[in-house]
Amino acid sequence: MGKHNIKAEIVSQKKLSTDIFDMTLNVGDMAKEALPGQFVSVYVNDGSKLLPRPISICGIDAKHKTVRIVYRIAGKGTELLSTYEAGTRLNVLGPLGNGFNMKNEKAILIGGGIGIPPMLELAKQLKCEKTIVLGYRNQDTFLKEEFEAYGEVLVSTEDGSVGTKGNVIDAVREQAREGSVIYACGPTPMLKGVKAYAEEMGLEAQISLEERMACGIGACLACVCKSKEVDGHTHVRNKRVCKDGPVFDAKEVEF
Amino acid sequence: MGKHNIKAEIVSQKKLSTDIFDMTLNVGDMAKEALPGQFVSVYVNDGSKLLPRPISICGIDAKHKTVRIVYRIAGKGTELLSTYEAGTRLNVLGPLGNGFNMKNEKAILIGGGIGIPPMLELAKQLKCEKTIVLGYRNQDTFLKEEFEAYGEVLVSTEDGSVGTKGNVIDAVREQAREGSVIYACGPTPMLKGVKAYAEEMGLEAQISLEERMACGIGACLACVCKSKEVDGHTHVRNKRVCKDGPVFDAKEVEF
Amino acid sequence: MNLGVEIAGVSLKNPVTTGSGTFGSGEEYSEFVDLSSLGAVTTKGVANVPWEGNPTPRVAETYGGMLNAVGLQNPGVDVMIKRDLPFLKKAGAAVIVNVCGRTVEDYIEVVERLSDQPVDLLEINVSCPNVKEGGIAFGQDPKALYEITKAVKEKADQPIIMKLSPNVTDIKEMAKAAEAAGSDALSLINTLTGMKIDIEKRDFLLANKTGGLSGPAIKPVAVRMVYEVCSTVKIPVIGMGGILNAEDALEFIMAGATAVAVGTANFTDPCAAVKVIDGIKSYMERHNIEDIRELIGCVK
Amino acid sequence: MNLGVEIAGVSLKNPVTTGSGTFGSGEEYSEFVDLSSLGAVTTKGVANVPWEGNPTPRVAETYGGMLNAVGLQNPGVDVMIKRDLPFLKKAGAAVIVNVCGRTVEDYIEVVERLSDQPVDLLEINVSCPNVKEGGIAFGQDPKALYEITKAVKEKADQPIIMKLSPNVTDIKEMAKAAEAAGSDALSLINTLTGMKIDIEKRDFLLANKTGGLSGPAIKPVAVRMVYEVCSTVKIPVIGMGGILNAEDALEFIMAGATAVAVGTANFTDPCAAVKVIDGIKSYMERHNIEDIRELIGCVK
Ligand SMILES: Cc1cc2nc3c(=O)[nH]c(=O)nc-3n(C[C@H](O)[C@H](O)[C@H](O)COP(=O)(O)OP(=O)(O)OC[C@H]3O[C@@H](n4cnc5c(N)ncnc54)[C@H](O)[C@@H]3O)c2cc1C
Ligand SMILES: Cc1cc2nc3c(=O)[nH]c(=O)nc-3n(C[C@H](O)[C@H](O)[C@H](O)COP(=O)(O)OP(=O)(O)OC[C@H]3O[C@@H](n4cnc5c(N)ncnc54)[C@H](O)[C@@H]3O)c2cc1C
Ligand SMILES: Cc1cc2nc3c(=O)[nH]c(=O)nc-3n(C[C@H](O)[C@H](O)[C@H](O)COP(=O)(O)O)c2cc1C
Ligand SMILES: Cc1cc2nc3c(=O)[nH]c(=O)nc-3n(C[C@H](O)[C@H](O)[C@H](O)COP(=O)(O)O)c2cc1C
Ligand code: FES
Ligand code: FES
Repeated sequence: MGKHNIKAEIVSQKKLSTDIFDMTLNVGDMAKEALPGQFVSVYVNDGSKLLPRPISICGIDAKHKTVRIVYRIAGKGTELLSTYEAGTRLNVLGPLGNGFNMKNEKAILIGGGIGIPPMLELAKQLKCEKTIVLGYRNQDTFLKEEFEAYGEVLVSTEDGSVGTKGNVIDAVREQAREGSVIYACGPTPMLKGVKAYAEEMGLEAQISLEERMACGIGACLACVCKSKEVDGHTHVRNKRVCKDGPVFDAKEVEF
Repeated sequence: MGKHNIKAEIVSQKKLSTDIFDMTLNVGDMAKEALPGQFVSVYVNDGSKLLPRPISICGIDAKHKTVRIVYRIAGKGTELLSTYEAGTRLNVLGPLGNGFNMKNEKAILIGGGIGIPPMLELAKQLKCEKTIVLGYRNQDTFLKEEFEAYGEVLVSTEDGSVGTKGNVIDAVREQAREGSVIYACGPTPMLKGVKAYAEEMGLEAQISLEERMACGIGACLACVCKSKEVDGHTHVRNKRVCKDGPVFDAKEVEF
Repeated sequence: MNLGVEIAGVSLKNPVTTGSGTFGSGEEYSEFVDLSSLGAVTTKGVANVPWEGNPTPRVAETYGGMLNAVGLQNPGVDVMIKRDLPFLKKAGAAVIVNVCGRTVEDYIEVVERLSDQPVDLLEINVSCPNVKEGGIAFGQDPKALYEITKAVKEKADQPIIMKLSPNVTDIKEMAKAAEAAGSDALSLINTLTGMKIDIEKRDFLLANKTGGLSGPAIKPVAVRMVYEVCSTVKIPVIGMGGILNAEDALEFIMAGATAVAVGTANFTDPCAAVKVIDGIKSYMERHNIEDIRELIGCVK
Repeated sequence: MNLGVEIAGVSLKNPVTTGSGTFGSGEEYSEFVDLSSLGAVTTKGVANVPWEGNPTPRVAETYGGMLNAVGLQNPGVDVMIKRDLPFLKKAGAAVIVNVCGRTVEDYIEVVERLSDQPVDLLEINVSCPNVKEGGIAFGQDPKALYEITKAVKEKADQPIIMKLSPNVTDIKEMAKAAEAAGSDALSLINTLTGMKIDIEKRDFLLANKTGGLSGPAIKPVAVRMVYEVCSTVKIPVIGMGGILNAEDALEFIMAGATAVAVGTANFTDPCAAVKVIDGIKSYMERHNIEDIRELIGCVK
C-alpha cells in the first residue's frame, strides 16, 4: 500500500447537473488501494497552475482500475478540468488521506452539496443498516438515484423544492432516523451542525474537512485544522487535513 | 486590410522531417490579405507561455481561408504546438510584417534551414524566371519537391549528402545562376553571406530577419535591428523587424 | 453605472490605462482598440532627445512572465509632440506621458516641453532597471526620489505621477518620500529585476544580462505593494503588474488603486485592455455595484 | 562523471537539495524519493520550542507560483532530535537543518541543541516574511544580519548557511554582511512578499493577508540575485527559487550556485528533486561534461 504518482487517463466525463461533472479516471493500481473518504490530488494541464486540486473519491472500481470523481466548477482549474475529453491524461496523486473508519453499526450518512460524492462509495461499502441524508440547494439534485441502491435516502433542499426545506440536520430531526455513527461531508456550517447534533445525541460523528492544500501528503503544513489536544505529530494543536484527515472524529477538532 | 486577432482552428498537422512540422490553420479573412514573407504570431495554449511565436507564412489559400506554416521544434512552445491535433484552436495574430517586395525580374530565391518555408509561397507568387536555392544540414530535406513545381531547385547541404557540399552561396557560385534580385531567408551567417554576395555582384537583395519579439506589431521595440541610416519612425538607427521588416533591403541594415 | 475615476483632478472615463512601453504611442494598437474607450493611454517613456536603447535580444519569455531590456529606446520628445500627441488627441484619448531621463535636467526639459501640449498627466519613470544612468538610481533611494520629485513637480504644468520601482526593501518609504515632495499620484509597480540564462549557449539570454520582469508572475508582489502604499499615503495610486483580465484589475482596485494599467497582457492579446474594462463592467453588474469607487480600497 | 560538490567542507554527492518547508522532515516524501539519492535533505524550519504557525488559509495558488503563510509551524527542536534526525540518518541522507527563531537567543538555543546531532549543515532562516517577530526583520538590514550571523556562528558547531531574503533593495549588501560576519555559505532566495485578494469574497485570500511568493514565477529574480551574490562574495551559494526541472537548476549553477534547492516543485510532482538530478546528468552526458564543477559560474 502506498501513494501513487501517476499519469491517469480520463475514461469518461459527463455533466451531471449545473456545474457538476462526473469523471472516471484510469488510475491503475491506485484503484485497489483506495478507500471511501480518501481523495486524490488532480493536476490540471496548464503551466500557470502548479498546485493540485484535491477531489474526493466518489467511486472505486478495482477491477477496471478506475476511480470516479464528481466535482463542481469552483474556479479556473475545475473549469479547465470540465473541458477535457476521454483520452486526456492528467497527473494524479493518490490515494490520499485516511478515509472513513467504517464500523458495523447503524449509520447515518450525511452529505451536503459537493460533499455528497464521497458518501457514495462509503454507502456502497458500509454493510450495515443506514440512512442517507443528502442536502442540496434546490431541485438540481445529483447522484440521488445512485444512493437509493444502498439505503433509505432523505433529502433536504435550501429552497424546499425537494424533500425537507432546510438543511440536512433539519431533515434528520424531522424524519427522526436513528443510528449510532454519523459519517458526514459538506460545507463547514453543515459540519458544525453535525458536530452539535452528534454531541446532543451522544453519537460518534466522523466528519470530512476541507482546507487549502499544497503538498497533499502531510509535508507542507498548509492544510491544518485546529485540534482539541496537542497533536502527536505536529506537537501543537494543529492536525493536517491531508494526512491526519480529511476525516476526523468531530470531538477531536475545532472549527 | 488590417491585422486580425483571431482564434484559428488547426485544419491539419503533419510531420515533414526530423523536428519539422507542417500545419494548416483556418484563419478566416486573414488568408486573403496575407503576402509572401509575412508572418503570424502564434500563441500556444499554455498559461505559462505568454508571448507569441512568430512563424512565417509558408502557404496561402485564400479560397479555403487557410494559411500554412512549417516550423521546427526549437523549444517548449513549438514542441507543444507539434502535439496538437486537427480541431485544436489557437490564438493567432496576423498577417504581420511587410512581406517581400515582389519584382518582375529574374530572381534568385535562397532559403536556409527553417528559413526555407517562407520562400515557398514567394516562389509560387513570383511570376518571373527564377532559381531556387535551398540549404539543408543533411539529407533530411523538406519542401524540396514542392519547390520544384515553381522553378529550378539547387540544393546545398552542410555534409554534402545532397547537392553542393557547403552553404547556399557555395551552391549559387558553383552553378553560376544569374538573376537581378535575391530574396533570402535563413540563419544570420547565411544572410551575411547573401548580403556580401549581392554587394559583390551588384544585385538587390531582400533578406528576411529574425529577432525576439513581444508585441509583433511595432509597439514594444523589442525586435529591432540596426539600420544604416536613422530610421524615419524610431528616429534612431534601429528598425523594427516585426513591422518595418521582417524583409529588408540588405543595404539598409547592419547585422 | 459609474466607471469614472479621478486622478489628481483629472477625470478618467474608466480606471483602465495601459502600461508604459507595452502600448507604443497608442498608434500601433489603434487597429485593435478604440483608444478613446480607454481611461487613458500611457505612452512609452520619452526623453529630451532620441535614445537608441540596448542591443538585442531585448526580451525573453519566462514562466508566466517576460523579461525586457529595451533600454528606453525612444524618438525623443520633439517627435512625440509632432507625431504622437496630435494622433492621440485626434483619437480622443486621455493621455499620460511617461517621462525618462539620465539626469534631473533631462526630466525637467521633457516636462517643460510638454507643458503646453495636450497631455493630461505626466508619469515620471524613476524605476527603469534597464539603463545605466538615471532610471532606477532615482527610484531606490528615498532621498534621491524626494529630490527629483520636488524638482520635476516645480517645473511641471500637468499633475505628476511618480512611478515606483518594486526593487526596494520598503515601498512605503519610497511612497512617502514621493508624496512629501509633492507628487500628485503614484504608479506602481515597474518591473522586478531578473535574469535568464540560455543553458544551451551558456550565455545570458538578454544582451543586457538583466532585464525587467513583468506579467502575471509578478502580480502578487504588485498587489501587496499597492496595498501597502495605499495604506500609507493619501495620494491616488495607479496599480499595475501582471494584469491579464478584469479579475486581476479588481484585485488592485480592491487593494486601493484608483486606476490600473494593463501592460504585458497587450502582448498576449492586443485587445486585453478593452476586455479588462468590459470585465469590470460585468463584475459590477453581477454584484449590483453602482460606482466603481465603492470598490476602491474595499479590502482592508 | 562527477556530480559531487562541496559546501563549507561538507561533501554532497550531487548539488540538489530540497527547499526548506517544502519537503517536511523528508519522511513524508520518502515514499516517492530515495532520500539518500539527494545531495541533501533540507528540513522545515525548526525553533527552540513548538510553534503553532498562522491561521488558515495558509496557501494560495498564483499564476505560475504560490503564496504561503504557514508561519513556521514546527514541533520544536526536541522532536526533531528524537524523531526526524534519526529517521534521516537511517535513510542515509545528508541533512541541512533550517533554523528559525524570534530572538537571537532562540536561534542560538537551536544550534546549540543540534551541535552533537547528525546534522551536516545549518541553514539560518532570517528571511521568513510570514512571522511577526524575528524572521525577515533580521534579513532586511545588513547590520542586523551581521549581528545575528556573528552570534549564531560563534555557537554553531556545524557550518552555517545564512538564508537571504529577496525583499531588499540590494542583495549584494546583505551577502557581504553575512560573509563578513563569518557565514560559511549563503542560500537564496527565500520568498518574495505577495498578496492575493479574493474578489468574490472581497477579502484577502490568506488569513495572514500577505504570504511568501514561490515557484517558477520568481525564478528570474532568483537567478539574478544568485548571479549578483556570486559575483560579490567568495563563499558558496545554494540557489533556489522556482526550480521545476534540470534546465532551471542549471541556470542557477551557471549563474554561480554551487548547489540548488527544489522547493515548490515538490508540490507539483513529489519526484521533482530526483528528476532534476537525472536531468542534470543527461545534460552533462549530452554536452560531454565530466565534472559539474565546470558548470558552476560558467556564465559571466
Ligand atoms: C479533501 C478535499 C476533498 C474535496 N473533494 C471535492 C469533491 O469531491 N468535489 C469537488 O467538487 N470539490 C472537492 N473539493 C474542493 C476542491 O478541491 C476545490 O473546489 C477545487 O480545488 C477548486 O479548484 P479551482 O481551480 O476550480 O479553483 P481555484 O480557486 O482557481 O483554485 C485555486 C487553488 O485553490 C485551491 N482551492 C480552491 N477552493 C478550494 C477548496 N474549497 N478546498 C481546497 N482547495 C481549494 C485549489 O485546489 C487551487 O490550488 C475537495 C477539497 C478537499 C480539501
Ligand atoms: C519573423 C520570424 C519568422 C519566423 N518564421 C519561422 C518559421 O517559419 N518556422 C520556424 O520554425 N521558425 C520560425 N521563426 C522562429 C520561431 O519564432 C522560433 O523558433 C520559435 O519562436 C521558438 O519558440 P519555442 O517556444 O519553441 O522556443 P523557446 O525558446 O521556448 O521560446 C521562448 C521565447 O523566445 C522566442 N524565440 C525563441 N527562438 C526564437 C527565434 N529564433 N526567433 C524569434 N523568437 C524566438 C519565442 O517566440 C518565445 O517567445 C521565425 C522567427 C521570426 C522572428
Ligand atoms: C517591453 C516593456 C517596456 C516597458 N517600458 C517602460 C517604459 O518605457 N517606462 C516605464 O515606466 N515602464 C515601462 N515598462 C514597465 C510597464 O509599464 C509596467 O510597469 C510593468 O511591465 C508591469 O506591468 P505588467 O506586468 O502589466 O507589464 C515596460 C514594460 C515592458 C514589458
Ligand atoms: C510552503 C512553504 C514553506 C516554506 N517554509 C520555509 C521555512 O520553514 N524556512 C525557510 O527558510 N524557507 C521556507 N520556505 C522557502 C523555500 O525554502 C524557498 O526558499 C522558496 O520557496 C523559493 O524556492 P521555490 O520557488 O523552489 O519554492 C518555504 C516555502 C514554501 C512554499
Ligand atoms: S497539504 Fe501539505 S500538509 Fe496538507
Ligand atoms: S515585437 Fe514589439 S516592436 Fe517588434
